[in-house]
Amino acid sequence: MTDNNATLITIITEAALETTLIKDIEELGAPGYSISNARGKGNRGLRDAAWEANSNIRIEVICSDIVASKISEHLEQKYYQNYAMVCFSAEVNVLRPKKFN
Amino acid sequence: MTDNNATLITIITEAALETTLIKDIEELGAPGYSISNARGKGNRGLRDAAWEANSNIRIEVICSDIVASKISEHLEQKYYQNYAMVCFSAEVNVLRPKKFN
Amino acid sequence: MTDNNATLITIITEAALETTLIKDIEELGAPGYSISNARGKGNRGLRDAAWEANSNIRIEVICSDIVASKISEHLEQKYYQNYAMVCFSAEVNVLRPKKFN
Amino acid sequence: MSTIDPVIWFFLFGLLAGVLKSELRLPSQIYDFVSMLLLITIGLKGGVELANQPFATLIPQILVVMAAGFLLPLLVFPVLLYLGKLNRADAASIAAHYGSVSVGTFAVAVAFMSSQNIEYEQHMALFVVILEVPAILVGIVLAKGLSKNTQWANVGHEVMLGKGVMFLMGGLFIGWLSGPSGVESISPLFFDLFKGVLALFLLEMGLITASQLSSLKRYGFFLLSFGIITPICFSVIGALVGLGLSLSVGGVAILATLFASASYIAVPAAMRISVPEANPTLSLTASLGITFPFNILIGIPIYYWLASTLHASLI
Amino acid sequence: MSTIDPVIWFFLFGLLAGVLKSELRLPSQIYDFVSMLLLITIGLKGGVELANQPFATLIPQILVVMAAGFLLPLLVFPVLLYLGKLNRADAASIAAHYGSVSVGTFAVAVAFMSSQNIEYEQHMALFVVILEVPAILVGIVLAKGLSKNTQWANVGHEVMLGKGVMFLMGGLFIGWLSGPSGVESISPLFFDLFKGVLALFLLEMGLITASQLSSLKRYGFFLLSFGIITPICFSVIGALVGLGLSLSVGGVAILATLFASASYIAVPAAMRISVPEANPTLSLTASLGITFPFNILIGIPIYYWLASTLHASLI
Amino acid sequence: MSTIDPVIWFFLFGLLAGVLKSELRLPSQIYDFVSMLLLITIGLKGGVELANQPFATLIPQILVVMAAGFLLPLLVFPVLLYLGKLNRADAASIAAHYGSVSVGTFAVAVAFMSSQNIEYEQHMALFVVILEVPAILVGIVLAKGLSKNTQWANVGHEVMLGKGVMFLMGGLFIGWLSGPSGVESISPLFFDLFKGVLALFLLEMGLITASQLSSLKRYGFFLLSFGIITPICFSVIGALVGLGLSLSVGGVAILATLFASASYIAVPAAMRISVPEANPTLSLTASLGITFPFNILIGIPIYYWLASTLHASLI
Ligand SMILES: Nc1ncnc2c1ncn2[C@@H]1O[C@H](COP(=O)(O)O)[C@@H](O)[C@H]1O
Ligand SMILES: Nc1ncnc2c1ncn2[C@@H]1O[C@H](COP(=O)(O)O)[C@@H](O)[C@H]1O
Ligand SMILES: Nc1ncnc2c1ncn2[C@@H]1O[C@H](COP(=O)(O)O)[C@@H](O)[C@H]1O
Ligand code: NA
Ligand code: NA
Ligand code: NA
Repeated sequence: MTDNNATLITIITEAALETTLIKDIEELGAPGYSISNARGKGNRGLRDAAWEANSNIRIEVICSDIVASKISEHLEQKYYQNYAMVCFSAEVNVLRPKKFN
Repeated sequence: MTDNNATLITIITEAALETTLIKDIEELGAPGYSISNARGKGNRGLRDAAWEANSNIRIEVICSDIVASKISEHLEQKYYQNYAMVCFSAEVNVLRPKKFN
Repeated sequence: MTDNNATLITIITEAALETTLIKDIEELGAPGYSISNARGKGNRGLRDAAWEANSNIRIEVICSDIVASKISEHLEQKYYQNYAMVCFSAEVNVLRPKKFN
Repeated sequence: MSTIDPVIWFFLFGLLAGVLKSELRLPSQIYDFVSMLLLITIGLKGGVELANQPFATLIPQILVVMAAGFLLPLLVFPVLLYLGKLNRADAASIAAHYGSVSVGTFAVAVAFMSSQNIEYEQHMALFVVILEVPAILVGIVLAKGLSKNTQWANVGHEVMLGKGVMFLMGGLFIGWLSGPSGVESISPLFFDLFKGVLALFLLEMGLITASQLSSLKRYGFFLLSFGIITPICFSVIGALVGLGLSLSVGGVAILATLFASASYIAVPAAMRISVPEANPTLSLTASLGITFPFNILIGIPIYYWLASTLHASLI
Repeated sequence: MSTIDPVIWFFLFGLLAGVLKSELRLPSQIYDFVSMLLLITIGLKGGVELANQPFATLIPQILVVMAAGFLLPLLVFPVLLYLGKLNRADAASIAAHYGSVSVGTFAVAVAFMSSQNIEYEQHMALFVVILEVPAILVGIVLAKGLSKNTQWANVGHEVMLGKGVMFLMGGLFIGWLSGPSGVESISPLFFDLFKGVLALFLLEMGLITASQLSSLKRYGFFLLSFGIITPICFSVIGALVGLGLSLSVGGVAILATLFASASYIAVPAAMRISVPEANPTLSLTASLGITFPFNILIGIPIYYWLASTLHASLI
Repeated sequence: MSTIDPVIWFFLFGLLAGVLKSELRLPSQIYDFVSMLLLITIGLKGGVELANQPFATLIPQILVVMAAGFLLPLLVFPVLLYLGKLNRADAASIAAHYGSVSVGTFAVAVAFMSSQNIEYEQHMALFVVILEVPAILVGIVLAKGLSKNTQWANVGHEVMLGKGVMFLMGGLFIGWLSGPSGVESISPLFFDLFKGVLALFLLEMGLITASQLSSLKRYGFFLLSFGIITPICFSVIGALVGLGLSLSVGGVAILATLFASASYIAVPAAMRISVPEANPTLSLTASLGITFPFNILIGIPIYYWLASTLHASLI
């Protein structure tokens, strides 16, 4: 495995934000993203995906650490206060790192 | 990105355990959790989600390393022997670390 | 938590590859795998899971770093050129490390 | 045996299952499917009716109903702000919910009318669409003022192209273009199954309503009273408007029900994006936890009684 | 052409597709939906019938059937333990599966009766609910003894509020409260589509059964014999009980089928939580891989023949 | 009002919603469900018909149609390679798409015939299956040559046991084995709902087609012309074959439609695995973005006109 690092940033938030958030993420320079459906619980209570208003999504973005910082700052400013959202990141080894930088 | 660490513990196990497991996890001090549906294969054979008895879930918990240890010890003792289950953890950077400690 | 490491390799790719890929992964020595459904965007455009031809899957394999290298090399050679695919890996702590080595 | 429509029993069954914390659930895509069928069917019914009469004759009615859609939220906003002591965003959001309409409530009213063999103007479906949107716009203005920052293009897109409005409009147009004989071939799915589909929808609504009940305690007396008094007042306005438009008794009752109903799908989604500082639990508790069950269990018969009484005395 | 019901062909088609490792699947939420429709429909049918007769007259039958539900698992437990040489947990779990019932098998029996124009007591649906639960409780006690550690409140909650029991009970009550004329409006979805829905259900059951066949080899001869002999013996007991309760021939045949059937939804779920050390593959292989196909392909006609013979000779 | 079938309006509605970037969607499992129902229903209809006539009489027709399935892709491959200047893999893949058939297009043709009360041979469903597979094999050979590396066993498995072929074949066999009276009990789900289900299917097809339109610009004029001219030419071949086989006017029209249609489910899936270097966007843009809407909006009436004209002049 080529030892080439990139940052994986994961966002778990309300499904209603999908369209808006993807637009933001792409504008901040993310080279791509992946989404799956989720449910969960946190500060803002239970979100059990019983219906759309109550569903979460889990977004993953592999990108450079600079873009990752931009994304997490942007989320903190624009969404953290009013939306159910958590965000975490870690270093990962990627195949073909150029794809993500 | 604020350099604040937390532990992300991921559990992949039988869907039938969802309710029980969440109760346990919350009692052990987890500040929240996220769940998505999964299928897979492991020691206990193929679980292809063809029907509920055969479906997996993937639970993620962001928490302090102490809570993470508690959770993984508890799982090992109470569930590992009789249930299809894997559990792994890693350090992650989180936004607003206070949320998880 | 026992401090025992293994490698977690994650592959996001076209749903059409599921059967083939699983066969390959198992032949390369993976002790198990987990799969969930996903959608996303990357070099090869939007894959919004509107229908099967357009759906992604997210495969996770916990294994030794040697098997992980084999898997990622194999993917690079056999699939990377013609399929929508990303692949990344990271070290994780696992419960019962013997299960994965 | 009882005279309660079985679809209502499905709602109560869901409610009970939810309260008992049963693991019963309608799979989420089935819920979406069932909602979609209801919306298309309601649209189709309205559209077929439109095919039978010149559209121009409806324009006055449409304008009056649309005006009401703009006015209703303004009536409750001050109540929420001053009497309820809510903050501006929450007051505006709740006002938008109550100014708009609930398609589920409309479907139950339609089922009520047909099981009691009461005639009504089929083009009421058109009013559902017309009443859905204006309150959202008013709500946003109430929350933010006429600020230039509001991305009205986005809001309009979100609102007009949201699932609810689209399926209703799609059904309306298809029904209108196909006419009564055209839709015959698709009627086994859309018309014959209507009540069964409504039953499944209400089962899940019962479950969702049950999950709102816990928040009810938290918000207490004001929200409870608001969620019951508002629909009653709005139903009177609706009934009077209906009389003014010379609707039949059934038509008046349905218009009263529409006015009395509060949105729990389109408006919450729009508010979440456009007025994110409003607390969605608050407005959903009111519209879904209080007003929806009130309307389908108690309200609709009352509104029908109201419609007949007013009709008899005023005309 | 053939006299085999098309729903059985759907099962065989699924079985074949599974054995051929075709990628054919019923989407999981559709399977849930289809199961749910079957459960509600069966409940509704039973409930409508209950509306026609005083409930009190059924109490003796209910008590007898319930007692049988407690006794049946006790009959097979020693066989599994001593003859099958299974460990205590596995023996207890399998005993619970066979003491309880399979709603899918019941639905096929109902379809068989109606396609052969055989009358039966519609309130048999009630017995499905009554037989579903006791065996689970007995199974847990067999596995763990009457230990104080067992969280009976949890077990009761899990069992009584599980999807199967809830949908059946919900249907029963709604049918009962609405009566025959009340359910008419929802009958196109629940009654007219019943057999088509059953066909889809059996298609998926065929696929699932096929996936159990591989484990069959592993567990071999004892399980295979057990999975065929048990339903035959239990059907005789069921038929005799039915005769004792003065049921019609059709009723006797259905009660025999119920006794012969083994659970593969409610019981596995309950055992997984309450007796986790039992191997779920073992019990599912038996109930789903052997007994279910045996019952729907061969058993039901035999049980009907048994019922008519006994009925003719004993009454 | 209009003479356009409402199912076509559903397609146009989906197309419009997609173009407007509405968030309207059929949930993915519902789309799978709806496709599955269509396939089974089409199979069942064909199978019931087969039950009415000796299979042997059809063997000549089957052989002719199968031969056509092998030949059609060979006709367009050189056009794509030399005129279209596509690389070998892409040319082969597109040739396979157009040599094979689209079940959705077939379903619309069937709906067209029945709404115009035009008779046709019900066993046409058999030809859907027969035409689906050969073009895939030819496409792979065109792309790779008769290389030994091709895992024909895998390809065969994938193709024959894919969902489309399996559901059609399953329906055919079940219909054939059950006969007209046997399928009666399942007809409310499979036959009565057919057109409604087709409407939902076409709604989603409209949405998917809309998502292909953006790629259309990229590939431009050649693909557009190819996607319209090929179906027209193939329909003439199909019509002549149909006449040669002495089919009725309706049968000729449907065979012409089948020849004219291009696969967008089975073939793309097979090509993705067997000819991965072919660009799937290219072939899907053609078959789904151009040929599918052309056929259902304009083609089918033309092919019917063609069939009647040829029938009248040649026979
Ligand atoms: N500690 C946690 N671990 C994992 N997921 C979490 C955690 N806290 C919150 N989440 C997820 O993030 C969503 C929003 O969180 P919150 O804003 O805290 O309500 C929840 O619905 C969960 O899905
Ligand atoms: N090596 C592995 N990598 C990823 N997921 C695994 C692995 N082993 C098991 N799993 C997942 O964990 C579930 C239970 O594992 P097991 O208890 O080993 O059967 C499986 O069904 C898989 O979804
Ligand atoms: N930078 C990224 N971050 C997360 N997921 C990605 C990224 N790039 C691609 N993907 C996922 O991998 C799939 C295939 O990627 P690609 O081959 O780049 O089209 C996409 O459909 C996404 O689901
Ligand atoms: Na209102
Ligand atoms: Na039994
Ligand atoms: Na073709």
